[in-house]
Amino acid sequence: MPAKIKVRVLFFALVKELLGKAATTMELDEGTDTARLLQLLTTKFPALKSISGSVMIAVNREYVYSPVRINNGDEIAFFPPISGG
Amino acid sequence: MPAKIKVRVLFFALVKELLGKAATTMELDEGTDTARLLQLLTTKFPALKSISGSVMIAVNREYVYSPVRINNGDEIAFFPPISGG
Amino acid sequence: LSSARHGGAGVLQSENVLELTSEPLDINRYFKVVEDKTTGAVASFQGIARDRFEGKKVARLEYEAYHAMAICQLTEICREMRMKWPVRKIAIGHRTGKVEVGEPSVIIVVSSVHRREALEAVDFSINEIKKRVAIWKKEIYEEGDGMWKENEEFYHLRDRLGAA
Amino acid sequence: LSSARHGGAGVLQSENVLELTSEPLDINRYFKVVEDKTTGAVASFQGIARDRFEGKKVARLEYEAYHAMAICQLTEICREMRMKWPVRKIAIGHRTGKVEVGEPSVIIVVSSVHRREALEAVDFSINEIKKRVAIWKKEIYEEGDGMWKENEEFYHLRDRLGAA
Repeated sequence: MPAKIKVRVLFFALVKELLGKAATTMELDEGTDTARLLQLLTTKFPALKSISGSVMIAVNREYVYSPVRINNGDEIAFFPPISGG
Repeated sequence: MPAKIKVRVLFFALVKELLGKAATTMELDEGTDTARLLQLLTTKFPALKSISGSVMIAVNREYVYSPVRINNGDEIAFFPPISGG
Repeated sequence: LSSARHGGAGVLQSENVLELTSEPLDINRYFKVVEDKTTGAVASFQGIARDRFEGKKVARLEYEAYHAMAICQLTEICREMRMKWPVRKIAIGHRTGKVEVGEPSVIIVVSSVHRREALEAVDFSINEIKKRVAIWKKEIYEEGDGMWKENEEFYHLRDRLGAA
Repeated sequence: LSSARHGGAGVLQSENVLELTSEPLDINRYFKVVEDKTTGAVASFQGIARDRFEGKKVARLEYEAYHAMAICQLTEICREMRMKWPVRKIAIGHRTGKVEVGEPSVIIVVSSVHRREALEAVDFSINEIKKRVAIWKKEIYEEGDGMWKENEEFYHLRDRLGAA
């Protein structure tokens, strides 16, 4: 069995609304990447499916534009396209 | 003898300082143009000679960039390069 | 009122004032902040909550921010501004929570010795904010429904960098 | 306080506020003037009296205007702004007489529905003012002497059009 890592997961705006929560802590298999985490979340929260094509991901407050490996203690955020200003 | 016209002549900034006055009324021969008026003023106020190369002229509140004929009642202004803002 | 002053190496990051706040923004406070004896120019931009969107009457806006990420991004935008232009001081404020129609949602004030830098830096920074800072806006309509908006500028950036 | 509101055909010249005044300029009054329910953007520029010029300490500035010509020119600049961009309201104020270091000598505030217009219109108008509006600035130095300044932007224009 792979070792486990623990991450803080944050949701904003429409993603937060669809999931009904702003944050959660998750235990993941070591080696999990951001694409896999989005899959896991979509399974757990089917409402996410409706916008999964446009969901943005940030790891430790930096956008990631392709899947990256998640490390223990990372802060992973999921959110829709931004609209500040 | 040519007919006479009467014009209002205004001076601003360094031109006003050199001439020691802000405005004057002048009687000119009909047909006088702005270049001739500048000559007349330079004769009357020799101090003007020091900056005559950079003096700007406006007729009725519009810049003129080459000599134009002056009409009775015109407002002619002489001033240095601008520096607003 | 949450306020952050950021120190950084090389550039005068201490001369940036960056705020994400649920309180009304006060541009006069930012004008004070950018005052400086060597300043010859102060440029500003305010984004104001508009009263309608495609014919629908907007009752108010609601902004949400990923605070920690947004402040990092604003700090980075200031750093880039200072690499591009010799600006003196920068103040940027963005509202969170409810914003009434007519109120500013974002204010940028920049001072510099000559005018070009301040004008170009303000223009640059509002574009960069729209492109990448982790803030979201929901329009609440008078009929009671609402819609999360998406900045076009963000898509331009994302298309260049590739989707997640 | 000398104030002028200009009506014009075709463009909303009634929505311009143009002032040449020996009183301190108040940017908040201009922000009020450009308020509008449809406004999504307010951009501003302030030119500030600086404390030194090429190492000489400046005690204050003295501005002189050819009022009637300057107001005509500002009105024309507003007309051109409205031809180029769909801006909502424009407020431009310029000081005359003594201006202390740190005080604004010129303020421009423009509102528009979207941000691009207001930002570009402000940039355009300060450049046009420097190029052509009949206003003169004298720097008075702490040593007591003074110097009438000349805008570079004016020379660029004059070189294009030919000297008088």
